[in-house]
Amino acid sequence: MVSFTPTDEQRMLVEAIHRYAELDVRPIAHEADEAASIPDAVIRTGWEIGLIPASLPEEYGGFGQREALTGVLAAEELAWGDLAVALKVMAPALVAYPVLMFGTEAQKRDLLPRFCEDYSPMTAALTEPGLFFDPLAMQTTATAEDGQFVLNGAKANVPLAAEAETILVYAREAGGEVGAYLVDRQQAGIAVGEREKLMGIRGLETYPLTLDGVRVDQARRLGGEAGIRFGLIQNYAHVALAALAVGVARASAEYARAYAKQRVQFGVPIATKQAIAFMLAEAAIEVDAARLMVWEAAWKLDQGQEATREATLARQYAANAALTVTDAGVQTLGGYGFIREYPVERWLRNARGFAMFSGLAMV
Amino acid sequence: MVSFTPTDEQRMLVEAIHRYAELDVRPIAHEADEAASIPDAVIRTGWEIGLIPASLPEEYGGFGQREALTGVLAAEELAWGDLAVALKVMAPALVAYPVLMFGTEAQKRDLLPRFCEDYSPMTAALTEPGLFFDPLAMQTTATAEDGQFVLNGAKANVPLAAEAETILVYAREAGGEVGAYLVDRQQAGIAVGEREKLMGIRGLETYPLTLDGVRVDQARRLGGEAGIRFGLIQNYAHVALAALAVGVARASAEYARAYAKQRVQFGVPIATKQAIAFMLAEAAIEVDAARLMVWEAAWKLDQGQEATREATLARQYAANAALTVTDAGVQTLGGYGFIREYPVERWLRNARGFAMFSGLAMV
Amino acid sequence: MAISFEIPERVVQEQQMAMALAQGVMRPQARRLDEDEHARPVDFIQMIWPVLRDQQKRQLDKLLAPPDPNKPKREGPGITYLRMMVQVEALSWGDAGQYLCMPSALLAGSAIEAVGTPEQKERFLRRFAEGDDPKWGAMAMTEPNAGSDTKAIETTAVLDPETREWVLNGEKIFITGGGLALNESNGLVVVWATVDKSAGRAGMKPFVVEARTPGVIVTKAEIKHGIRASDTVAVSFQNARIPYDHLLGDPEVRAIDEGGTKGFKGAMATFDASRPLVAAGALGVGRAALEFVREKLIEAGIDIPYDRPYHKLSAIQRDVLEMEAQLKAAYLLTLRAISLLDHGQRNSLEASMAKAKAGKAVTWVTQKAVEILGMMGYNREWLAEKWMRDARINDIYEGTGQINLLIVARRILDYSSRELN
Amino acid sequence: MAISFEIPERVVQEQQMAMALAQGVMRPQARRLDEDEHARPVDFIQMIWPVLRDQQKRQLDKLLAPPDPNKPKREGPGITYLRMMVQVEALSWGDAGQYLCMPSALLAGSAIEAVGTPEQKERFLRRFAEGDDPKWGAMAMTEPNAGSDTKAIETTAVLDPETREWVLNGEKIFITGGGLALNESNGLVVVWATVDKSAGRAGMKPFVVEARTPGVIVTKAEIKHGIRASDTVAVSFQNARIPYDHLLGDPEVRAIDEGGTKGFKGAMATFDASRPLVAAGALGVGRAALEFVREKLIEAGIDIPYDRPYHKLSAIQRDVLEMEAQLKAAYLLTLRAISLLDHGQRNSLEASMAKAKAGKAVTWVTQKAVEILGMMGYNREWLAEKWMRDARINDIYEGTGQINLLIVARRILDYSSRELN
Repeated sequence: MVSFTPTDEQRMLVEAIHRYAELDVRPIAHEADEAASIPDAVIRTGWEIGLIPASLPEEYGGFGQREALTGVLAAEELAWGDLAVALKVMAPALVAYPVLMFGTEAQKRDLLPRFCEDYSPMTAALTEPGLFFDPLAMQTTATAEDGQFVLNGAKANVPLAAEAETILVYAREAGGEVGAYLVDRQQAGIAVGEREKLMGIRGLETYPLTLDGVRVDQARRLGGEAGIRFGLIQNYAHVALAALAVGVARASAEYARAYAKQRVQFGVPIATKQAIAFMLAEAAIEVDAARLMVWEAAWKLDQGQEATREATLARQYAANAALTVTDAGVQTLGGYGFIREYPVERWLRNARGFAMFSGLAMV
Repeated sequence: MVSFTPTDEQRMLVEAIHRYAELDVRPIAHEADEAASIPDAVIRTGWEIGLIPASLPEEYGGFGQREALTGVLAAEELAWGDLAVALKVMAPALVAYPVLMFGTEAQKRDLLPRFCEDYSPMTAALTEPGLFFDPLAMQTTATAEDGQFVLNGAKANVPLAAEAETILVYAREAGGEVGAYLVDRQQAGIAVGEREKLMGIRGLETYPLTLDGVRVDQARRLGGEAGIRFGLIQNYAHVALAALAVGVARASAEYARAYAKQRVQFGVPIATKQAIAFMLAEAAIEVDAARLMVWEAAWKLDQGQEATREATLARQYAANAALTVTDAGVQTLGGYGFIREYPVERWLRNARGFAMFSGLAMV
Repeated sequence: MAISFEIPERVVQEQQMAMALAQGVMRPQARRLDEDEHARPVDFIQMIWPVLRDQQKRQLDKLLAPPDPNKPKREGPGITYLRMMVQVEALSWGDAGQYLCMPSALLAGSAIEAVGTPEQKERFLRRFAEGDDPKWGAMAMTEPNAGSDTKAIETTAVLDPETREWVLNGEKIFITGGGLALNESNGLVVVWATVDKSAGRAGMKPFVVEARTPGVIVTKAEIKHGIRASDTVAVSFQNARIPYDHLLGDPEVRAIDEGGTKGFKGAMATFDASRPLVAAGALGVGRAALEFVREKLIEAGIDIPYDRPYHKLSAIQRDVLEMEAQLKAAYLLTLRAISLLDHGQRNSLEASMAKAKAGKAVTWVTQKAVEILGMMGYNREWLAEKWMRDARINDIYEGTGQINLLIVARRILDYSSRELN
Repeated sequence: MAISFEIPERVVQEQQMAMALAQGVMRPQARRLDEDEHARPVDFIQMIWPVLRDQQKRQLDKLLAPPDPNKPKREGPGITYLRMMVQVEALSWGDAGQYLCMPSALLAGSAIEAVGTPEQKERFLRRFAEGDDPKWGAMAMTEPNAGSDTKAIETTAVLDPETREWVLNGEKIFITGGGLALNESNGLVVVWATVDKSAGRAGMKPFVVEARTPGVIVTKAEIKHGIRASDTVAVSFQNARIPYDHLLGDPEVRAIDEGGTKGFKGAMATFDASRPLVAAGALGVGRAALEFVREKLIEAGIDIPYDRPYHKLSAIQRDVLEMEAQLKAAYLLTLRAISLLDHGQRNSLEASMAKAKAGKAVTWVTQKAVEILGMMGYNREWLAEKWMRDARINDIYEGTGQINLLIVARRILDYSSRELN
């Protein structure tokens, strides 16, 4: 039966995240962007909501079950607070969820309980440097050698690479398939480069990474012999990014709406002018449309159905919607939209990334 | 020195065409579209303005000189009246101007004087049937054989093919270049198919055509040994279509503007509502922008400068503008926009063709 | 409750049946009925009348049945509107013009159901639930000077105290199915007229005008850009007399603060159902165009991949992906508006969102389809150009895109129509 | 006259010189000045000051020279604005933020030229035409409660009859170059203040406030989305006293029908020149982004063909062609608005068209450039992301896109600002 009502549990979770986003995240978001650093306390508070433990089964120390739908509801709300904070709080999921999905029993037992403790940065390395990136034509390789795998290549845009203990490295294998390898950051052959400077998500530390003959035991190949279904991981990643894009767009749409109602020019609130009112109406429609596409894709994933089409289209649509809506937010604020003390310009900078981001999030 | 003022001669010509478009063309445009037939008298009156003779040198019976700028001014004004009429009145140019540009002296002396007499339908066959058409990968071939050329292939969207005496057929030659051949419609091997039924330009007769071993004397290859510069012909054709697109767009923009000023809803003219007013303002901007692109490309052609970039961009921009502006015209008229007695829906149908039309016009 | 996109099996089956009809009966006639503008889709009407009649009989009987206190009230949401959405979408996929000739009470039915007395419902709606001959209902609201501005209507209804008849005078235009309802069947039209011009909206009342009423003249069958198989007429009322009890709802003109616009508001509330259904019709046309484009591209060896990045897509591939995304967005907004109806919840905001989005998306998608198919898209040999023309009405009727955006804006900004206009 | 797009050789040469400066002096500092927000573009200022100073000297001397009846009035159009357009475009190509730090009278100069007496012109403008130290002029119009609605300004100027000084009080924001004009050079700011609030626009007057005037306090240097090298400040006037003859134009408050808004209209007329020049600046940023994208694509083996049909283009190729078309459209609209100025013709409609189009086109083009370049477009290593941020102001300042569309609409519809607002 068709329904658009979240469960009570989901609603409570969203409310909890909303409180966090409003009370803890929004107040520091501007400063975190300027200083390119998010206060540890804010990340810890976000972590304590327990999103990841609530998604892991009890046998691995968690207290629930992972659902993409719950994940996207959470992601939207986090990103409504701030995208950089959302990506950092959720970064451990980049390892936790692929392990949960495809890990061998040993890998699960080894790793999953760690996600039920204090926040500790974890990350995955997917994107590669250069103009164009196509995950299906990855340049980083994993070669079997003496009963081990040897990783070679360069990665970019790896969040938290300088502090994460474990990095999940995606690499192309002999057969052309993509495999994932649990790598220790301290291992020989891994070099973390200088922190990247991006237009948006400035609070999040991302780094380039080189892998020069990094040797990995067979036991550290995610999924062991069976490996992973990279396409499915990509679908979850697309949906996650799409949900975050909805959160950013919604933040801007709401802010612009409130601003337009109180900003008086020519004797009336600017929201009473059709040019502004229609821009706000279209923003509202785009946010809702993008969210529904995210929900549908997540629902299909939860049903175990093939969802590549839905995940890709949701990702594409939400990325566009985020750009359009945040751009309209800046326009609504006029001169103030251009000033960094107002959040809309930050949301525009963040939103422009969604068409390019890869492997930065997971639900 | 930069200037946007036509010469006095050009202004007089445009005024003459405007009178024709307003008094002769507009009144019959709806009926011609419904009946799929333009009254001969209207074509004759248009012909008598003398556009083509005025573009041909005296030695060939004309009384002037061809200029692309004059051509685009004329084309816009004709299309403002009606696109199908404009294409039909101007169809002889499809033969006249390529002959003027590249014809051998004999070809010019043979053909050009005919364009200074009464209107007689002439045409060119460029487009080919099927989903996609790329003039640079033409399927119709011209093969040298026994001192003649043999043409084989199929063409589509050939205006006036059933009545034109002479058809200028474009075909790929042995070296891969495109050549043009002056073919007699009555010749063996030429079959004109059933008249095409299109969404727009319904007043204009267009036909498919097959060429099955059509033999052409060497003297009928346009330009003789030297041949033609197909790219340059294409540039003139692009600019012509772009100018016609501007005419259609302008017709719609003006009509919608006048309608919106007199249509009262909620006690005020709908033009006083920002949603409508902004649509009209954007239409005005797009029409002007497209026209300026057409003018620039035409000016470059007249200067003898390389203008492929300008001609292509003008064509692309004007085609988009025509669609956007005519679609906005329909929207402005609301329910009336959907009724065929109002011209805006016809302009929308005509406008949608510009992205696809090939070889239908020449300045 | 939980978020779900699961279409019940029963609805899926009905969808398949509607698609079979669309494919087998409507599509073969689509081109002919477009070219031969005022011909009727006889095959479609004959095929669907018995189905609709029996459906309508069940609905009407249920509507009129006395409440049974022993029967437990059904729990949870219904699927009435979902079934309609799916049907409208499928039939519009077949042919939007033919679909609009569906023999049923249509919008007139909604109005009668919304504000008629039980006795009126029986008297006016029974015809749509019985007999061998199809019947049509229609709604006459728009006038030459009252388009989006419905409160500007000038058609008058004056009570003749002697005969206790209403005397109608005026002009109505853009009546979908008006010819079928008034001239070609024993149908009826719900006509909005004012009983008191000075009272504004409170004076506007709906009247049922039956077929063959003297003084009711179909003056014109419109020739249209698209949906040419659909019957769109103008009707002139020249001292047309109708019985007193053909007025639906309260005959008194009450001040607005006494709920005087209730009847009018009831009519407006039918937009909450009709707008998502118009959106559903738009979606059907959009899907037809998209599927056709995909099919032709595949024949030409061009696939539409979902896992390829921007820099590895062709211009056409990227456009087709965007077409699909736009349609999906419009579909989901429509599904939400429909689902709210089935859950018995208010949906005016969501209905206008769906309508605005679908109207715009489908206009763009079908225009793009014509472009992708090149001159074959522009040729009347294929249906692509027809879909472009058929689609265009969706951003116009049942409230233009502008009107629907205005409604969305008012709701999200919490503005009255006086504050934002 | 005949239609012509020929840029005179002299202007082409100046363009090349400006491009050399843009490339050699501005570009190398562009990233640093973006990151180190409130640093000044010292290299650029030092390099361009002597050039501008000498230009300004020639202009000022000509402006103030007594008319020579024997000298024949120059025939035909000038090229003053075309030269400015070309220069602004090229310098903005170099760095839009640095360009805005150009040491000259800027908008203050336009106002003084438009309504100042010859004596005022000499007194206030001479500084921009002499000396080793660069000077800046600025315009202070916008206030926290008066953005697009310029007539809502609240800053007051009260005449102290004893000292015959104007006493200014109020807050001005978004003053481009205000810090450079007031604190870092012997510059000046033209401040709009009202001498009579009840008189509306007729009460609004421009006052020249010189650097280091007591009571004039730069309260804030804004931190911005883009054009970070540009100096944008807020200024507070706290009983700032300025001499009586620092008021430009007529000190009397005249009713509107006596031409009382002439001063204000004079200021508005400067928009006719400033809007196309802002558009020119936008075009420079857009061209920078487009050229960079092309360069990177060519390095990656991707060409941008002009003779290939839709179905043979990649998504990126089609996007780049559209970027180029949009920029060209904006360029030509701007060129037209500029050319009208040089021909001494009214251009308010064309100026607003150019501004609206350029602001929107360049916003889109630069956002697209970032997308095409992928994560490298998003990275601060290259300038693409900076151009996206720099471009964004162009649809906001000198009238937002909405304000300019409104002006276009009024003019094409022949509506007053009361009829269409």
